[in-house]
Amino acid sequence: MAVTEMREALNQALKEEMTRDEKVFILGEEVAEYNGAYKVTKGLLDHFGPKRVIDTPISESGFTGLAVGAAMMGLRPVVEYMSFNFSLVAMDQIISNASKMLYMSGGLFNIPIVFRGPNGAGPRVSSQHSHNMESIYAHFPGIYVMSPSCPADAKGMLKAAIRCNDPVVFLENELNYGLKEDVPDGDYIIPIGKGDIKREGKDVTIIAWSRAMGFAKQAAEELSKDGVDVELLDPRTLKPLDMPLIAESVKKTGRVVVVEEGHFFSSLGAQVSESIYSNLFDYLDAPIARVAQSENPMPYAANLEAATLPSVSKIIQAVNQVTYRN
Amino acid sequence: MAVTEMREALNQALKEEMTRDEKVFILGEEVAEYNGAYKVTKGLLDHFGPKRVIDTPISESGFTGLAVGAAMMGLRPVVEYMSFNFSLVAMDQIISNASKMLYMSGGLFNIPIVFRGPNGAGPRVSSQHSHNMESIYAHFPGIYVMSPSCPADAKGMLKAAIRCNDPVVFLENELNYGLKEDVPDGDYIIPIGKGDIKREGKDVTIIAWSRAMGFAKQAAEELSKDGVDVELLDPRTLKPLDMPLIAESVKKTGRVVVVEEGHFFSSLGAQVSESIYSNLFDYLDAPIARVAQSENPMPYAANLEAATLPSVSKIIQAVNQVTYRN
Amino acid sequence: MASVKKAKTESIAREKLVEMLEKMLLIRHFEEASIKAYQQKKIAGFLHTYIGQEAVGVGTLAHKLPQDAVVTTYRCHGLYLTLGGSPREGMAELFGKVTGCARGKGGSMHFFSKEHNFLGGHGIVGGQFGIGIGAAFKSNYDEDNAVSFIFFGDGALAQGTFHECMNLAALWDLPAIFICEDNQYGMGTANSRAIANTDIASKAEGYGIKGYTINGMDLQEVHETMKKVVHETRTTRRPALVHMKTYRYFGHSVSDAGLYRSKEEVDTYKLQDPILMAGQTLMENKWMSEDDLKALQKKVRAVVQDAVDFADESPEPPVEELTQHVFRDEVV
Amino acid sequence: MASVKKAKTESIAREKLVEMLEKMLLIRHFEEASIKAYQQKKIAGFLHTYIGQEAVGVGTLAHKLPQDAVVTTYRCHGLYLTLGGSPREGMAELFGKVTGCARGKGGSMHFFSKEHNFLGGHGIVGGQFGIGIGAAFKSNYDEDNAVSFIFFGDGALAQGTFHECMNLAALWDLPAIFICEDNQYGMGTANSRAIANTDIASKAEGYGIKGYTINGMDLQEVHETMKKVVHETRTTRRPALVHMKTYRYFGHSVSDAGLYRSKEEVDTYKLQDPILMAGQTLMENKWMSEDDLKALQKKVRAVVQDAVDFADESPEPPVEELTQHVFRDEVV
Ligand SMILES: Cc1ncc(C[n+]2csc(CCOP(=O)(O)OP(=O)(O)O)c2C)c(N)n1
Ligand SMILES: Cc1ncc(C[n+]2csc(CCOP(=O)(O)OP(=O)(O)O)c2C)c(N)n1
Ligand SMILES: [Mg+2]
Ligand SMILES: [Mg+2]
Repeated sequence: MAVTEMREALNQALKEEMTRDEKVFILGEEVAEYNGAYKVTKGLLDHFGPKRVIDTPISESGFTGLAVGAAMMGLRPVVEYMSFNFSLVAMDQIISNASKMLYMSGGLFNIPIVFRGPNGAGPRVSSQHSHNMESIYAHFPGIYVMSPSCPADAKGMLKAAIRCNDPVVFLENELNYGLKEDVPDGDYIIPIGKGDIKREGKDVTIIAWSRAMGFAKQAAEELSKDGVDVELLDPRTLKPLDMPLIAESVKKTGRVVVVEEGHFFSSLGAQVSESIYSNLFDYLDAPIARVAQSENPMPYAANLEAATLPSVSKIIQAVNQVTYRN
Repeated sequence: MAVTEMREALNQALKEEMTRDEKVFILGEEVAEYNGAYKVTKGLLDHFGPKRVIDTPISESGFTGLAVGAAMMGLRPVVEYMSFNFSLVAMDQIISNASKMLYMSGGLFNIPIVFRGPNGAGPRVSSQHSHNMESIYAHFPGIYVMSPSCPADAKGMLKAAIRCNDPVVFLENELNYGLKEDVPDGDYIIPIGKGDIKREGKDVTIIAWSRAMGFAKQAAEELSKDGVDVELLDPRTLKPLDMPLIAESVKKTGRVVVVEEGHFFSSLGAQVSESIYSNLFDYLDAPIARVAQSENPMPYAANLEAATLPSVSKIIQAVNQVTYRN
Repeated sequence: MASVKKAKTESIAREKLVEMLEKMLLIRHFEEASIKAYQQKKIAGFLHTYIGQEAVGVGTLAHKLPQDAVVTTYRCHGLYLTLGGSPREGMAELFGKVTGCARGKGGSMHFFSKEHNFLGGHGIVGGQFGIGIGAAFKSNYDEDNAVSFIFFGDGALAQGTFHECMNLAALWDLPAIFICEDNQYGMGTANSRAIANTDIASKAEGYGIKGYTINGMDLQEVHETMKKVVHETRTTRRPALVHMKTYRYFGHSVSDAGLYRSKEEVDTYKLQDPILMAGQTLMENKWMSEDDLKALQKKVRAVVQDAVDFADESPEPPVEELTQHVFRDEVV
Repeated sequence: MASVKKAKTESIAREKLVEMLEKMLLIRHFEEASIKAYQQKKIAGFLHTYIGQEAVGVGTLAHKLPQDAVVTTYRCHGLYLTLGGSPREGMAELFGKVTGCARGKGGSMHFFSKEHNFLGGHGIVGGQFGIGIGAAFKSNYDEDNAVSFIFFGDGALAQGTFHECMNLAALWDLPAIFICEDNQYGMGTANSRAIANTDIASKAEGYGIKGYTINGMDLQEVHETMKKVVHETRTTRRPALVHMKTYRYFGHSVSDAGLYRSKEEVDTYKLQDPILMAGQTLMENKWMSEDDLKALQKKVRAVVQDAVDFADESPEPPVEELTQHVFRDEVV
């Protein structure tokens, strides 16, 4: 156990898996000589050399396609998008090629690729650099979607993703890279599809992932002062959802708030809610409340940016709503 | 009134709007000399000439971007994707440019573009040609999403879309182009945001759009023989949803089935359901049932393709479920 | 500098030429049978035939080594057969049967063969470039001396992925051979209406690599020039761009009536038919008699008929397969 | 053929040169002030300065007519100011204030000016190519004799959109001038590690258009060669590709320490500083005294200080604006 930053935990996962399996390599913009735009790949070039740690030109579609071809021939690429916003120019390669290949080849060619990088907005980066992509990638069959909220999870989940024989979209968050906590030493895996209770509670379940879990944690602290006992559930894998874990929690609390950093409409949060309604209707004591980004592109101005994003106070308000406390 | 095919109704809308406003032009692959891959643009080249009816190379990203620039300078492009599957290579232009421009320019540059073409699968076209894109485009703020289910709607809706001063994703369906019905003569508009009751009923509301409405209609016929009185609601505009209309119907029937042609997870159908649960919880007599494509890429084999798609029998089963008839 | 004129004809061994003629015949008959089956509604969806373009694939892939990879468009049956893909499994794929080369899931546009490193059969124009350079990347990674053959149409030149992948291949010394099968149309669009500069080989220069122009109707020219190109790419690890001038006799797909071109134009090309020309060469050289040719045709017809029968008799995929092959690792 | 050596220097009128020097000074001081404000946390997010590249924008846009359009990357402040965008509104935008040129919603990467047909300020590498050719398309549509200036970085050459839009522009005779501001790095990546052939102008040939190479540190060379290029594009409607060799003195953005290049390298370029050189020319020609220059600097500093004060004192956008400007037509 050692106190470890999120970026370092991810770095460890990459290093350990690249050591374990020489078919694993990483490519992306500034991952090598620059040590990563956010330093997640720090030191990897020195350690593994330029054959396996590869700086690319700004050709997301090209190098994503390259990864698909390399995967078909037996390599195990990790593709870093400097930001998942830039995966939009590579979307066709991820959806039409990576996610369909095994199926349309009748099982001949599986695609062991991890597509990773920061998802959502960095601070004050405005409209074009702020997309949360989980709702998009979770829609198409053939890709797993994961998103860790803390360093220990990040390491074990990324290792699972790299070992997976199928495409995994692995969504990090720039504003979480500096989070610190104890991370177990050595090899451990957090399996795809396994959620986690981050805080036990009996009054209400807050389901949140990635950066939104940070807001939820703070809200839970606040609410506990008020005597509201919040259970925090992090699905970790966003597709497929850990429905058994969700069911257990909902059966206990009967009240649910779903928090996501991304936009509200046609989103993963809508799906989480819908899954609960349709499977656990009779256990719900109140309609689910959702907290998400407001329905506008991300503004630059500080006050508007703050008003756009989910926040501790919005979450508290949502909890109050489902517990009929106001 | 004249009996008119869907493709012809769309053609009329294009022709009338291009006649009304000479800033309107259309571009896309094979729209001009070939008269459209599915003949929606038939005759337009002859009528308006090559300045306004433009065959493009296979450069979806390039010509989508071109449309955005032309729109910023005051033109009103209609962009045809030969299939919305191919909009994936142009996704960044639609999301990062078209949908954000007005906002990030602080209101200076609006983007009056209609992105249109067939959505979803044609018959037996397999994995890469079968995406339903409504769930994707509906997720990002700054775009309206529309999808007609019949010729009369198609015409009035496309005219509204072309007159709109903002980007509209207009989703047609190859398998609907041959649908025929009476279409009013001359100019009429079906406003963005207005849904329609396609059949009145009191026992259960089926919400469906585009091709799925066809399945729903058949199911309603079948069910009426069994004494089940189905209300068919077509939102027509998928974003924003016509929640007042939906509320009225749900309050009447208390039971809802949502049918979509696309995939199940993190989808527009999930959003429709979630919106109903969260706004109309107390009016629901049963959990909502959803019918959608199964969670796999589209297979080519005839039997598997049929098993993938929503069908009349799956809808009937869903109605039975929400009415507790089995 | 960018383009190479018709290569000096070396002699191809008789066996090799006969073998290639047989492959071309097999493709032609297979495709004809598929059109017929389409009309009988045994095949559905899109069907894009390779008829007219046979010499491109056959002459090029004669130089493929087992470790090499090949990727192409939806117009993929010809290359699949050239590589030695089973006609039975190919036809069964078209029929949507579980015995197909993609278990009936891929269909006409998505033929695959793991055994031959045939990486598909892709439906999105330009979607295969990345896959092709990825295979070339793997070859450098594993130092297995392979090259990668990337086939694409003239229409695909207008896609951004062409440029991105040419740049990556040239920048990183990826042994990829970009083979533009310029059949002069992308659907109904003549290439002069889609590409700013139709001297396609000249585009190589912008990437600092070599470009070649080849008469893709002439099997011997294809075979001989490609021998040199493949050798050069294999040894130098530099990518190359090859402009193959060819023609498709049928419409873009079976549903295309082809109104954008004249019968005369099509007929002109039929006069230089690659199969006709290769047969003539063989007969002029007295390497083959008319009877030999007829026997060959008969043999190929029997193979195709057998494939059709096999496809006909094969079962559809069991419905359990619907949700199989979505993932290799099922996690829940 | 593809590239043009240093243009023969014609004399630029004194007034023009002084005017351009003033613009370059304005940009330099504006950017310096923005870095300072960033350090004071009055500006946040990304901040990419134009310092070192001033001559490219100023020398080029001297030839812009009112109907012409301009589009660029996130490194957009310099062009905005060159075009006559208000320094107050620019600085207020950086400060996230409602008085900004995009009402505080766009920020550093998204400057716009409708008045000057300045179409942004774009954050996605390569995202602006289409917008630029769209403006050129509109000019042909409306026959208004405009041209379109598309600025982009060397790193953007690797994006597929570059290729698609070059092809479209060349194919359709769109009067677009593609201006590659080659500052030799895309973030930390030297252009030789990103582009297969760094003779950028040579890429024009693959599209059948003309390419030019210009020393972008030399205001006079930029001004004179671009005069010719703009005139040619305006009259022939043929697009052109211009390779501007330039340099940025600061990091990619304020958060970049620039460890990938040496101090010596940066210093070499500072010796050819465009502002320094333009000032020298003016003084050598006795068109300006040292005092004149100081007065000019003082004037510009005051303008920038005024802009900072204005930005400082301006209010943030009212929270009601959060959901405004999502659509022009609100339908519900
Ligand atoms: C990105 C994309 N856009 C459009 C299409 C539709 N489409 C399929 S084939 C084709 C023409 C391709 O022409 P070409 O590249 O010359 O290949 P050919 O069919 O002539 O072999 C088009 C437009 C597609 N499949 N993918
Ligand atoms: C599609 C995309 N990929 C990556 C990025 C991140 N990024 C922003 S600027 C930049 C470097 C661009 O370099 P260049 O084009 O040379 O322009 P310069 O910054 O040097 O002016 C990168 C990689 C982005 N914004 N968009
Ligand atoms: Mg072609
Ligand atoms: Mg640069």
